Amino acid sequence: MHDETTQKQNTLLGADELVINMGPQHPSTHGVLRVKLKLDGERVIASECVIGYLHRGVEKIAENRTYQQFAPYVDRMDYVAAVSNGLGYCEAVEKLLNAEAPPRARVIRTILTELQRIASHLLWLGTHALDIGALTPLFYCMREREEILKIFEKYCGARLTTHAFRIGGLQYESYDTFEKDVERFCKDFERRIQEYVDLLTGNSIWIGRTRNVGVLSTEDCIALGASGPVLRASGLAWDVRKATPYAAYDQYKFEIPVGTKGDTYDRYIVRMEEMRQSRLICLQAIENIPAGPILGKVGKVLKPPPGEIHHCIESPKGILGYYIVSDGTTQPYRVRIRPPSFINLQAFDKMARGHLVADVVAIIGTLDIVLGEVDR
Amino acid sequence: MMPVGHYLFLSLALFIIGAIGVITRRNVIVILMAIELILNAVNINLVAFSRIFGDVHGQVFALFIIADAAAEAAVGLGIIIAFFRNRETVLADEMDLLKW
Amino acid sequence: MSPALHSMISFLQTWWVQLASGVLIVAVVPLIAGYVVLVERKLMADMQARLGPMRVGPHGLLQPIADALKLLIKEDIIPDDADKVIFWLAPVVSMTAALVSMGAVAFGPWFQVAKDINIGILFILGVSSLGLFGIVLGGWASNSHYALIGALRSTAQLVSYETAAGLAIISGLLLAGTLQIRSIVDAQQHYGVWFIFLAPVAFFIYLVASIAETNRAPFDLPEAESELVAGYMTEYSGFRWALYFLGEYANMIVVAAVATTLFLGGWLRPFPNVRWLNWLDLLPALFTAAVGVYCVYRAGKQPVRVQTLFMWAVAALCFLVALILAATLLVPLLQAARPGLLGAFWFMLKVGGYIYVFMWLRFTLPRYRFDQLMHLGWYLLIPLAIVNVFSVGMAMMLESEFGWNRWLALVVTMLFTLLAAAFLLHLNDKRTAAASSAAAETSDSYAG
Amino acid sequence: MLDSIIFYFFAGVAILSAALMVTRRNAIHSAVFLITTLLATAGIFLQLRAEFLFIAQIILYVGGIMVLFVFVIMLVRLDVPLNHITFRFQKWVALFVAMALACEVGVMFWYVRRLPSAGLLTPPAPSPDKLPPNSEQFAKVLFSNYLLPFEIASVLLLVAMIGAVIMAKKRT
Repeated sequence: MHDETTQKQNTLLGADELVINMGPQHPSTHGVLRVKLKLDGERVIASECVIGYLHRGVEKIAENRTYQQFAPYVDRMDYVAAVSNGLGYCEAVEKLLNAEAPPRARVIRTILTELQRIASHLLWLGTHALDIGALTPLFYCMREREEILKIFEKYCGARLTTHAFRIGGLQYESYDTFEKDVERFCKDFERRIQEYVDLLTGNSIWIGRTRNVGVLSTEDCIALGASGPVLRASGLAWDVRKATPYAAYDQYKFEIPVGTKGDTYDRYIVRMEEMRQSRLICLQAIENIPAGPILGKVGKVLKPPPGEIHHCIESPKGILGYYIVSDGTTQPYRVRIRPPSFINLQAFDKMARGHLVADVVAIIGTLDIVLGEVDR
Repeated sequence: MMPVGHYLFLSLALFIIGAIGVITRRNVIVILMAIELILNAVNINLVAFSRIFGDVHGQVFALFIIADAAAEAAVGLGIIIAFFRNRETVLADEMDLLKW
Repeated sequence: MSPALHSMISFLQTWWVQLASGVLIVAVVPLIAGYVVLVERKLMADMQARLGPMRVGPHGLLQPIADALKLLIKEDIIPDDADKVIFWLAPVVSMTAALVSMGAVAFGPWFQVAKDINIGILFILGVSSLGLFGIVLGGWASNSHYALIGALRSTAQLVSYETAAGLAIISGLLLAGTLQIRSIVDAQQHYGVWFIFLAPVAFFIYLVASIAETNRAPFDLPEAESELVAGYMTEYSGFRWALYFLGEYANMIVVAAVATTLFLGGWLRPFPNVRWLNWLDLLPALFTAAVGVYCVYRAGKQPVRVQTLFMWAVAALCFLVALILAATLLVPLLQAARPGLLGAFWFMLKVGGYIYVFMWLRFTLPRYRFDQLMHLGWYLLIPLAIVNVFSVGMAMMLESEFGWNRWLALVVTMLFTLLAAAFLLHLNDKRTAAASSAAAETSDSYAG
Repeated sequence: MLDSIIFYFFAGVAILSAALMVTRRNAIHSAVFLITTLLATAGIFLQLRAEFLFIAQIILYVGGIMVLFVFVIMLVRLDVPLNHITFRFQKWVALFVAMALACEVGVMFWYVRRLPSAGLLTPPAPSPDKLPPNSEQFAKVLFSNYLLPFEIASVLLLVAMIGAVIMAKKRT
């Protein structure tokens, strides 16, 4: 990631550059990311992300599992947004089978996925704020995330790695007070989100720490393949939910928040606004959940016709793509996953150069990476 | 109260130790520190005599010496930093050029 | 009797109170620091919608003792290439400096170890600044990059903010006209008003600078957990680490005590000279009694019998203290004890309030970045402090030489200070804007 | 009695740590021992009833100058040059200088003892209960008799500060 010319740069007092290994055991690298930083004083002159500490070979495992058996594995990639991962996989296999989930299943999927987006963003907000030194937002965020996880628990019994969806629709019918719970959460959440805004948005220290830090222009984002809030914060209104709608997103009205500068503050604003939009989507969806079956006709043994398929969704972190090759057997021939965190992490070096060590922490936070997904 | 000779002797001892440091050490930073020690030794004399004469003039002088030591430390360390940046050394015998 | 023994005895006869108080400080401050930590954790939990420590003792009241025990029996690790002697020395320096400087602090009109030192406030300032060496040497001796960077950061930070704090203190000292702690409080009694009202800008500067000096958020860069793991303390564990921690909290008490003495009227009650407010003297007794009543109320709600008993014990203690405080007011024989006890109460209350502000800020604000911190210190606080010293001096001159009304002089000069502050802020904004555009350019230059 | 105990304690600490300061190889160790010497000297000042100078020594010398030294030592990482040894002949020069100075002062002591007014050299006993308000006397003298030197000293400090900044600045 770094080139040799940087080593010739002037350093503090002409002494050797300081090389710091941030991670893999470090409080703010969000797991087992290891960043090699070459420092001039406290200024980063080059950086290198060393990944793979959490590699489990998820894609290889897929080749030895049936389509249904593999579904729980994708939950373990981005474990803070397991529902979104599952949605992407299920829809990809459905596409491969030429099947479709019934309307009721699609709406419930949308609601759960949007709740998961809020939960993921809340976790991001809390840890990001903690990295920058604000202790309190983390606990507020956890409080709200807990509400969402309770809804998941009531729905399917699991809180984190939910495996909420099945290929062809849903396994579980929504529970009795599902709509009420979601509605109550959404009603409360408006007020709760204001608390974070009060704590952070106008805070001059927060602005000072995030403005002009880790700037990524639209061109850079496209060149590096960055997606999701990182891309939108640079000013491009690209969202898979609008571009190629999946699940039930074509039925609902929502806006794509965009930033202007593409710095850390813009990404913060964009994610905050996304949480509000997700809330609106949830409110619209529970208004009218169509009746009907929840599981389409896909059969017990899945044998997709030979061929290949690519399907992507807008996960909380960005574009989550599944490329599946079928050879007509019950097991996929090859599964390739495009994890948004992995691709977004590429931008790290570009964002970090010339900044201080403290900014590195802010930049890791703002990329919103989950190492389970980066390493797979 | 101690006779003043004791203070003079203490001051002398510190002065000599400082002088030895200045002469024998190669590290310029330590040489600077030894100079600080010498200045400090002088201060003891000033304060001791100020006590004998019962006024504070000697102490005022000592304060001036402290101010001078601060100025000296600032400039000296500035020079050392500039030198270290150019030559990557702080050894006195490697400072053999007047101009760099 | 030999002369040596004789002089020893006479020495002890003269100084036994001081020696005993010194021992008391060394014995009690760690305990107080432990409970300050508990209070901090409880407050933090309260502000963060959770409960905090609840397991050890009722409402976690014995948690500090459990923590101390745990730290005592923890394995003591010294890194391989560390400079062992300095590694050992550094935390000791840090804590000693804090404890020694506490010796000059007057907790109420009675309790002060080093009574009557003429340079009281300078002594506190100077000795507590020695704690810096503990941090620097510890960071250096650990032989770790994180610790070294933490140490370098803290050196720069503490030196910068000590300047600002010193200048702010000078503003207060100008008003008091003395360095002696007792006389500073007497001066405030004489003026009839706390110095915070005469020099609010100085108090504000001191507040900010003292947070930075004690390495508390939002200025806790030397130990910024998310960046430098734990800064200079990264390699420390067990009891050495506890010593650092103790030093830090003792330091917090010291700066709070300085602020209280200099700006918040020391052990004077609010409005010390207003006669009809004399009923305020009853407040300490009422306050402790109220705490006792609350404990009685909570005692019934405790889940375990031991906890109920404990609450009753705490309540009894509170009532006892309240009784003593009330007795000094009512029983003529005990009235001699009144100023000491009431003074201590007010002093502790103010110190507690000051520390509460520290904690509150910590839970609320994000952390500054190092360059922002230095800019805040050098571009805003220090110039403002200099201007403020000038204007306070000006006000005193206007009053004494030109016969102005004191308040008029103070208000006029304070307007001058605020004008300077506005100008500095304006300059600062300009600088930030320029810096950010420069930053945008540099990041572009890396694009290729 | 107490006075002499205090004096001998601080003097011993000062001389011992000064000697260690000059002989330690590691610059940081030297700095630590210099700090100890300076603190011991501050103690001597206090024993001489110069309380303002005592605290000035701690705040300025220890809290200011020595922090600067430690900072610079840590900035220029010195591990490599420390292993070099000193020149041999310098030791003899140092010894010679030390002997010369010692002789000079020895002669002075010997000469002083022969003066009739030797009693001048014992300071007056301090007032037993309370220290005189040293800071006030100090300020009065400093700002009346020595006002001009005071101003010159402040200009000196300013010049030194500017000089240090310019010299330490990165040449770009």
